[in-house]
Order: sequence, then C-alpha cells, then structure tokens
Amino acid sequence: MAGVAVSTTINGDNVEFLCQPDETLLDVLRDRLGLTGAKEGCGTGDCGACSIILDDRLVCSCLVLGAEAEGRHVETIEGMAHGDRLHPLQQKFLEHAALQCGVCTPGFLMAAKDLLAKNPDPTEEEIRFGLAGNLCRCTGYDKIVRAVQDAASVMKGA
Amino acid sequence: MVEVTLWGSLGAIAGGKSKVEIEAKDIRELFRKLAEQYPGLEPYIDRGIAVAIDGTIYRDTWSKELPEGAEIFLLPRLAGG
Amino acid sequence: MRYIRPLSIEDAAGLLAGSAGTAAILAGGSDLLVRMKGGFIEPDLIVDIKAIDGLGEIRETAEGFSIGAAVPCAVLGENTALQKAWPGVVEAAKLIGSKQVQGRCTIVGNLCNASPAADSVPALVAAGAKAVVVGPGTRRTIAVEAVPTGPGKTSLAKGEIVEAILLDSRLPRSGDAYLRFIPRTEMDIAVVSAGVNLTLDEQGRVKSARLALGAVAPTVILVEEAAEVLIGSKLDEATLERLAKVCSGACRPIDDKRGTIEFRRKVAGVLAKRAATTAYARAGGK
Amino acid sequence: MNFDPRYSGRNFTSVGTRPIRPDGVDKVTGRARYGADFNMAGQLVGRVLRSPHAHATIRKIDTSKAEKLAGVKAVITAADLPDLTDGDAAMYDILDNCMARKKALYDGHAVAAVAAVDARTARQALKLIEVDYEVLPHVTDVDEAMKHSAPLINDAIFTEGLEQKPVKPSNVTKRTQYGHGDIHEGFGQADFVVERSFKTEQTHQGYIEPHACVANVSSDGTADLWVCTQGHFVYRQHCAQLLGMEASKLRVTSSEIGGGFGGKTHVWAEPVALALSRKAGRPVKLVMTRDEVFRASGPTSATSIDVRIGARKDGTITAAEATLRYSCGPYAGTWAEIGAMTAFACYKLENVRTVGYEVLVNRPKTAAYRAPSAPMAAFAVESAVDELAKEIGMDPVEFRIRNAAQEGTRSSYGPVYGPIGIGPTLEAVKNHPHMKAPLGKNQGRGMACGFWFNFGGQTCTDLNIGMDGSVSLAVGTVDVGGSRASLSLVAAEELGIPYEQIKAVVADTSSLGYNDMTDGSRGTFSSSMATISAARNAIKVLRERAAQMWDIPVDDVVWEKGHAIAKGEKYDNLAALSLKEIAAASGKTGGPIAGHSELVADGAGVSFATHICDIEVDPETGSTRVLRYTVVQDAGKAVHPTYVEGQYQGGAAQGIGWALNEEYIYGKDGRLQNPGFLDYRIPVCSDLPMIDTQILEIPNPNHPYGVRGVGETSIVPPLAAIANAVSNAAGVRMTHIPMSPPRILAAIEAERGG
Repeated sequence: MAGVAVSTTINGDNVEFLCQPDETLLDVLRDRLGLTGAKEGCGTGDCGACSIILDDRLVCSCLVLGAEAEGRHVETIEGMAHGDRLHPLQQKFLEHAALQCGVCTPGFLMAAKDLLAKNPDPTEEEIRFGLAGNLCRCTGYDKIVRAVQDAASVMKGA
Repeated sequence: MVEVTLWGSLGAIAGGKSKVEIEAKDIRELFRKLAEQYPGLEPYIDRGIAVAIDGTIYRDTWSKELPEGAEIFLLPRLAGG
Repeated sequence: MRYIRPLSIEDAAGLLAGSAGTAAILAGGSDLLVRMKGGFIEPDLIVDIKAIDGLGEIRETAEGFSIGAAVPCAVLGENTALQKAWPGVVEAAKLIGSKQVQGRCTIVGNLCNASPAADSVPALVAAGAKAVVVGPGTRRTIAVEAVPTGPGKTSLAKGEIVEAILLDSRLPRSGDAYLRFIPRTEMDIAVVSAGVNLTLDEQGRVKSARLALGAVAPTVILVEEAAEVLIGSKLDEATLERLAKVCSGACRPIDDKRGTIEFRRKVAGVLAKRAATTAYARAGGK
Repeated sequence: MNFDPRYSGRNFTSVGTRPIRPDGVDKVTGRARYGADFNMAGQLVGRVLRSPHAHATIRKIDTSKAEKLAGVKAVITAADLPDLTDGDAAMYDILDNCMARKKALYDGHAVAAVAAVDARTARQALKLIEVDYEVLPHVTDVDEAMKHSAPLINDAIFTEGLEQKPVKPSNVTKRTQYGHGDIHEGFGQADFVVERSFKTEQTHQGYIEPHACVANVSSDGTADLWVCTQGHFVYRQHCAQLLGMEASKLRVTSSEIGGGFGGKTHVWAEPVALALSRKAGRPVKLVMTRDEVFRASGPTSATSIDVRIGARKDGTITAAEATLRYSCGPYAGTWAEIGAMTAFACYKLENVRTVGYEVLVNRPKTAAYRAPSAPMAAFAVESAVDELAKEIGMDPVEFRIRNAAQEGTRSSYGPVYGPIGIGPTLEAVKNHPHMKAPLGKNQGRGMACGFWFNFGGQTCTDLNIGMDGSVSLAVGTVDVGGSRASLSLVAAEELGIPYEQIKAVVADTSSLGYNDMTDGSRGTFSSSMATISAARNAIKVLRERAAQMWDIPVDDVVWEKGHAIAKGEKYDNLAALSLKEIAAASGKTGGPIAGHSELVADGAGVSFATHICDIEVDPETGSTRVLRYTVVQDAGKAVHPTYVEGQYQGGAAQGIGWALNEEYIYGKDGRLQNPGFLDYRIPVCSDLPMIDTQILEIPNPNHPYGVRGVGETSIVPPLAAIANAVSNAAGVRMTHIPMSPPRILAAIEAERGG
C-alpha cells in the first residue's frame, strides 16, 4: 500500500508527512507527529477527546483521514497557548478545577474555543449543547460549564 | 479475654457460633488463636479478614491491640472503586 | 488501498465504476470512517469528492435550493435563506451527531448510508426533496425516498453518485418540522422520528401535507394516510389524535437495543402530532 | 517516632484552601502523558484476539499462519502464560481472564494476541489465527443463571456458605448473610410492611481513556511497564506473579490516568503485553479499543434484589430484610456480599437480615465500580423506604431521620458506629431550600441516602527537602482527580510553608515502597496520613539541624509556622531559622533532609450522603429531564474543597447515567449489543443541570485532620433518589434500573391500563 504525501499547516507551522490512505488524522498527529494532546477515547466520533479545529470547523480527528489534511489548516491543543501564556479558557479550566483526570480536557478546550469563537456570549444551555459532543466522566460537567462561562466573560472584556 | 463476633458466613464455619471468646492481646494473636481453635477459619484468615475494634475497621495491622471489653467484629475484606 | 481526490464529478463516477474491489465515497466520513474502524468495510479505493467544483455549495435557484453532496450540515444551519424556507429540513440536518460531526457530515451521506434512523431523511421525504444522481455519462433526478431500499442498501448503481439534493422554493403559508426521540438530549441515534411538511389555504386549513416516519421500518416511510387525515383540517384535537393513531398503525418496527416495538409505535404517533403542530404554526396556522 | 493518627482539632492555614493543582498546566496544554501517550524505540503494536462466543470450549488454536505473516514478531496464547499461581484461586482467575485457557467464558474473552510492526499487520495477523471453538449453551441473566436448569459456567463450583455442602455444582459461588435481631419478631410488630423486587442492569465505569500500556521485557529478566492504572504496585505484584518474575525487577510507572472509578484496579491486558514483549524481545504497546473496553473490562454487577421492610404507625422501622443476587461475570466475587453489608447501613435497626448470592454469568468479570455494589442495594432499600414512608403518611425525610443510624448504633453489617454523618446530612437536606422549591406539572422530587465504608491500607510517602528549601513529595497512590494538590496542601500545612514551595509526584514502583491502590476512597485519606507522618519526621530532622546550627539541645527547639524557634528566655537573641535557611546549611549539618513514612492507614471513617433531585417526566414518551440536583455529604475534612465538590458532582453524574440510561444490552446470542459510547449512553453535558453540593465536616477520629474518604459515596444515592423522583412525577413505582424511556412509558401505560 502506497503512502500519501501530505503538506499541511498545523498550529501555524508548515508540516509535511507521509501516511497510509486509511490512516486517520488522529493517528497521524499522535503517532507520526508526536502531538499526543488529542486523545482516542472511542475512535468513532462519540467522545470528542480527539477534537481539533480544521479550517475553522471543530471536528473529531478520528473521523478525518490524514490524507484529507492536504492544504488545510489544523489547530490542536498544542497550539492553544501563546508561548508560556495560557489561553483564557485554559486558565479558567485550571481555576475552576474543570478537570479531574484531564484526559477529556484537550477536546473540551478545543470545543469551547470553537464555541466562543462563534458565540462569544453563550447561555448556559448553549454551552451545554455546544459541548455535548465531548464526554467527561469525572466532573458531571458543572465546573466545565462554569469555567467556559467565566472565560467568555474574560474574553469579552479583553 | 475478648469476645469476638463473626459475620454470618464465618460463624457457620466456626461451628455455628456467632460469638467466640479468645484470649488475645492484639490482632496477630487473635488470628493465630482463631486458626488454632477453628481450623476451618484458616483459609479465610489467609485470604484476608478485617477486624473492627469499637467500630473502626483495621485491615493489616497485626500489632493493633485489643482493649479489654472492646467490641471486636470480624468482617471480610472488600474491594473498592 | 488508494485514496483519490478527483476534481470533477465525471472523474469520480468513472473511478467508482472502474474500480475492481470495494470502492467508497468519502464526503464527511462520519459513517465511512466508523465502519472502517470497526472492520465492517475495507475499501480498496476511497474517492474523496470534496475537491469537486460546486459540491461544497448551496445554490439558490428559481426552482429552489440545490445542496451539494459535500456541504457539511453545519453550513445548512448557517444559510439563512434555506433556514427560513425549510426550517424542518435544517433542524433535522443539525441534529445529526455532535458539533464535531456537524462540521463534517452531509445530508447526502446521511441519505446514502441508508439507515432507517437517519435524521435528515424523514424531513427530506416530507419536503418532497429530490436527489440528482450522476453516473458515468448519466444524470437523473429521483425522489429522495427512492434512494434507500433497506438498511444499508440503496438503489444506486455501481459508479453512481448523488451530486446534490434539490428542494423546491416555498409556496406561501408553508411550514415543515422534524422531531426525533432520543433517550439523551444529544449524541443519540433516533429511536423514532417524524418529519412533517404542510401548506395551508387562505383559511388556515391544511391544503397539502406530507408526513414521513423514521426508525419504524426498514426504510424511512412516507405515510400517505397521515396526509389524508391532515388535509382539510386545522389540526384540532380530534385530527391530531387520529393522526397519532394512523402513524402508530403505519409503523413496522422491531425490538432492538434502542427501543421496543410498543415504544416505537406509541412514540411515532406522539412525535407526528407534535411535529405537525410545529409545522402548522410555522405555516402561519393558528 | 511513633505516629499518632488520632484527630486533634486545629486551625488550618493551607488545608481547606483551593489552589491550582500542580499537574494542571500539563493537562490543559496537552502535555500530560496518559497510557497511550508513551512510546519506546523499536516498539511493536500488540493486539488481542477475542472470543465472539459467550461460552465455548477452545478445542485448538492454530497460530501458524499468523506467525508466518511478514511483520509479525510474536503470537501468544494461554500456553505462553503458564499457570504459576500455585493454587491461588484468585490469581488463577485473573490469569484465565487475561487469556482464556480451556474455555472462552464471555463475548470478548481474550484467546490469543499478536505483536507486529504496525497496527495493520497486527490486525491482519489476528484474522489468520484459527480458533476451533465448541460453542456451549450460555447464560447472561442473573436470575436465569441461578436456576437449576441453567448452563453451568464452572462445574467445580459448589456453593459456599450453605449449612449443608451442596452435592451438585451450580452458578452460585457463595451465600453470605448479615444482620442481627429476629426479623420474624420484628415483622410481627409492624403495622405496615412494604415488599418489592428490583432489578438493575450492568453498567461500565466508562472512563474516557481506554486501558493502555507499553511493556518492555529484557532477556536479563528485568522489565519496565508504563501503564494507566489505579495501583501500579498492585499491577507489579500481579504481573510479576503471573509471569514468574521477581517483583523488584519489574518497574511499573503509572502514567497520568484518564479515569478509573475502580476499573483500573484489575490487570487486564498488561500481563499479555509483557508476555508479548518477552517473546518478541522488543517493547510492545497495547491499547484497547473502546469496543474491547466494554466487552472485556470493567463492568459492575447486574442485580436482582428483594426487599421487605416493616414499620410501626409511629414511623419506627421494626424489621428489614433483603435478598441480593449479584452477577460476578464468570469468576467468583464478593459483590453480593458488599451489597448485603451496605444495604441497610444508614439505619438503626433492631432486626435486620440480608442474604447475598454471588452468581456466575457469561459476561465480563465484574470489577469494582465506585462504592462497588452499594448503589444497587441502596436503590432497592431507599425505594422501599420511600414507599413505606408514604404508606405510613410520613414525610420521607422525617421518616429517615427517625430511623437514621447514629453514634453507638449497631450497623447492619455488624460493628457499632463511632461518630457518623447520616443524621447531619438528613438534617441539612430537611433545611435545604431545594426541598421547598415549587414543582411544576409532571415534575417530581426524590431524595435518598447512601453509605460507603472507605478504606485505608498500606501507604508509603517520601518527603525530600532540597537545598533551596523547596520540597518534593513522592507518593505512591495514583492521582485520579487532584490528590497531588490535596497532598501538597497537607505537606504545606504540617511544615508551615506555602503550597507553592511543594512539588508532589507519583513515584514509580522502584522509587518508593509498596502502596495499595487508589481505591475505596483511600487516596487522600491514606496518603495524607503518610504525608503528615513524613512531614513530622522531616520536622524532627529540621529541629535537630537547627539545634546544631545554634549549638543548643534539640529539646529546646520547636517548629512553628515553617520555622525552628529556640524556646526559652536564654535564647531570646536567636532569630528563628526558616526551613530555607536550615536546608541551605544541610550539607554541613548532616546531609540531605528528608522525612519518610511507611504505615498502614487504618481507621478510614465511614461516609454518608443524602441527595435530592427533581425530575420531569414526559408522560407521552417516558422521557425524563433532570431539573435540579443537590448532594449533601460528610467529608470529615475537605482538604481541597473544590476537588471534594468535584467528587460529589462526578459521582452524582455517574449515578444519574446509571439510573436513567446506561446498561449492557445482550442479544440472545450472548453477545454485547452496545459496546460503544453511541449506544452505551453516558450523560452528555446537555443532559445535566448544575449539581449543587454541600460539604459537611464531621471529623474522622482516626485521622489527624479528621479526613474521611470522599470519592465513592456520591454514587450511592442517585439511583434511588432519581427512582423516587420519577415515581413521584409519573405516579408509578419504578423497579428496574435504568429507567429508560421505554421502561418508564411501559410502567405508565401499565398503571393506566390497571
């Protein structure tokens, strides 16, 4: 099986890689590029732990082929902070203890970032439905929702 | 001398007794004498038995003393999540 | 295995027609990649249709709307004209999967995956939508309900691709609605669903109606008797009760992990009532 | 120095504050490394072949074709994991569960495994392994499995705990009994009796991170294992024993763990990964798919429970009885026994009897799941208690308060209680605004109580003071939800220094002495005790060093607020020495300063909770919505209150999922129908409201700060609280969990019809 050569942009950097035609973008990120922030919780798009932003759309990277990244812009959790300055969402997740085990956290942060980009002032209900594609088994979501609300108000003020 | 209460299933092995009197100063001696007097209990003790002394459960502390007149209760060891 | 991204629909059809082994069309991938992951399909050829010109667009024409096969469902929700004309179709499309899946999945994929529980299909059937089917050197337009023929099976021939879905422009006093039943509030497959599309006369009586049910038979079903019940009515209590009964009766459901026969029958009627009430209100009925 | 674990009231400086966790930044930036995030040079991909049959004899396994496939480096079967368990039945069961030996006992049971250069090759290799099965009749339902006609899962099982040893084998491994008094006499005194049967379906812990490990076995007999686990020391013991290795030569490193809830207290694929690595001579990474996680790891018991409770008109319970049947999967367990112990633990009862039956079924091995076995028993008992209150005409909270256990009450499982929190949680609920909030149409309110034991156990902690005065705290209990933060607070409290001066890490098995697992809500309880002990040992050294620096007797030196102080008028000219100053001089005063602690943390305090919830039911579809939820629980002492709240909320959310939608669904063929997050429906964000919490602090007398475990109790009341709310909203008593819409609608229709 011949590999597919892909040229793409990840977190603003030009990246080239070779992958198998059936290899998911998640596997490429994790196994070929060492970007293990996106997690595989299910591999079927049901848990959101592998969420990334692909050309301004939130997607599950387990449901995208690596080959599809050709010429596109990929954003992962690794690109969320600016240097050592955390994104307000990252900061608020820490302050609100919106994570326990933390394995779902990168996915939630990407989903929350996408949500606030499209709706800077969401209601609690909009946050809850906006994050419904991300499963968390530890927190009962309470502190996650509060962290997103708090981050939204900080980001509006900024 | 302490009075030791056995949980239901353990009592059956100790000849149907729910309470036994044992001369023991600590948990280690209690286990040793129980095994001597009721050989059927030995495998249970080997598998792990917890001892409640006045309501506090001890799992692995042989040296724990058994105060005179204390309520001693034997329980199975449990799994947690 | 090969991955190819053709630039024209003709090339895509040709690739599919000419493939020796298993060939799969990749648009949003939200069904295909799940089936690949589970080992249910190991395609020898994947044809990614997203680079084909025009397939990623919603076009508004004199006749109505043409929704390309590669348009993600999220884009349907962002198109205000479509949203205004066909709110039921859009709400159905927006119910497929999570936000993450919305950015990828397409209504054509939802249709061609041929699941009886597909969310957008009852709404499309109720809306009288059509599918543009392109094959090597052929092009035909068929009713969407003619595409799926059974669970996972379609009427499409080897090499055929659904290029677009067509929706008519709206007559005045029209409204549509879609409702599904799921145990959670999100992320589930419909246990039962109902799509309703109504046009009223000037007195507010139902002039024409189409009602489709999902997940109650091997394919989405168009319930003709339901339309008969609705036409001429103002959706009074008695009509809605009759509608529920007719819809429950039209079901041919199965017991499975998602629901029982009794549950599906009962809830099909309830959803039909509720969706009809919403569609009626959207059409301006009071 | 002898450590005194008894509670002594004190004012806290650090404990009770809410700082950011030390592992936080790594977790919000994607840098934290979980089970599957680790790689080794030359690593192979491991994959497991699993039985598609619920019950089948394995006649023969032919691996020759798989072995010949290019890129395959090792293929193993049970033959590569010889039985070294030496008559230890429990270890034999673990071994058999890791790799089926004679029979496949459930859909998903491992039968062979491969290690190959990549995932695709490994997948292909699995397809080339030929297993000759003789399919046997199976049984998956707990009640069916108890019938005499049921297929036998293990013909060597003769029920233990019966008065007469049975002559025939059965699927019931054990009968256990608890209680005291005379229930016949008690029921004789009752004016009202409620008797009901209940069922609960099997659920999974549902941790988002699948089991994952990297194993590297060297030909010199040493090995490394990187793994997500709740107890790396226990994993080391089990793996070493099953593979015939020396424990100290197997170094196990616990990765960050993406949820466990009890499911990562058992070894599953780790011995398989080690065996593959040993055979291949290369590192092997083995990561379960979600499908494998559901089919072959974790689940809790399915149950069938009968409850009978009697009470006098004045609301006093006179007798209580329960028979509990819990599925164990195909191996013996003590799940019904725990149910039997916990069932009536909230109440003060003169006459009580519970009987538990452990039942084998063709399902995956039952594993601990957060307060294992207690939620199902509480569901049955608390439903019946609610119904009884209604029959008597008493408010359900008042009825519970009247019968609540208190200090000095003989518990239903035997011992007499010390100071406990059931009464205070009920009083708090009675006075909570939630109880008085108005309800709308089709809405109902329910409440229920729950109990869990909490564990202690073997614990070892090292506290090392750097030359700059910063402190590294090495603990051996895996951090599943913020314990590095709470243990740092405890160290800061004891040493009298800022939280930020401390860095807590989870040490690997070669760097620290043995620790029991993070289970039974023991993590913070036990490791804080060991941390306090280690800190006190370090303070002793700090005082000695200060005495040296001042050249005065150590007995004249006391430790206060992070400083050594020379006590007495004659030392008035001596300025206090800070920890930093003492540390800086340590090279000259005797070398590194450290405090160590090895102890058995006993005396974990039992814990109680009472929950309130409001539910709306759609009477036409059976759909439910959780409108409001409140948790009141005794923490003993909340070290980091935010993470305590998190435990309360998380347990409640898992309980809500269990109550309403989560269940293992088996087909007639004995195969699991829903091994994925699509149809195994754990709550999503939009399913839940905010979950309000109220922390009560009734100090545990057996911990210096009064800490009790907090992790598990919160999952005990929700099943019953929601069942009571749904029953109140829908006007029909729900007896089958989960209360999925089809079950609720069927119950409503049956009530209407009847």
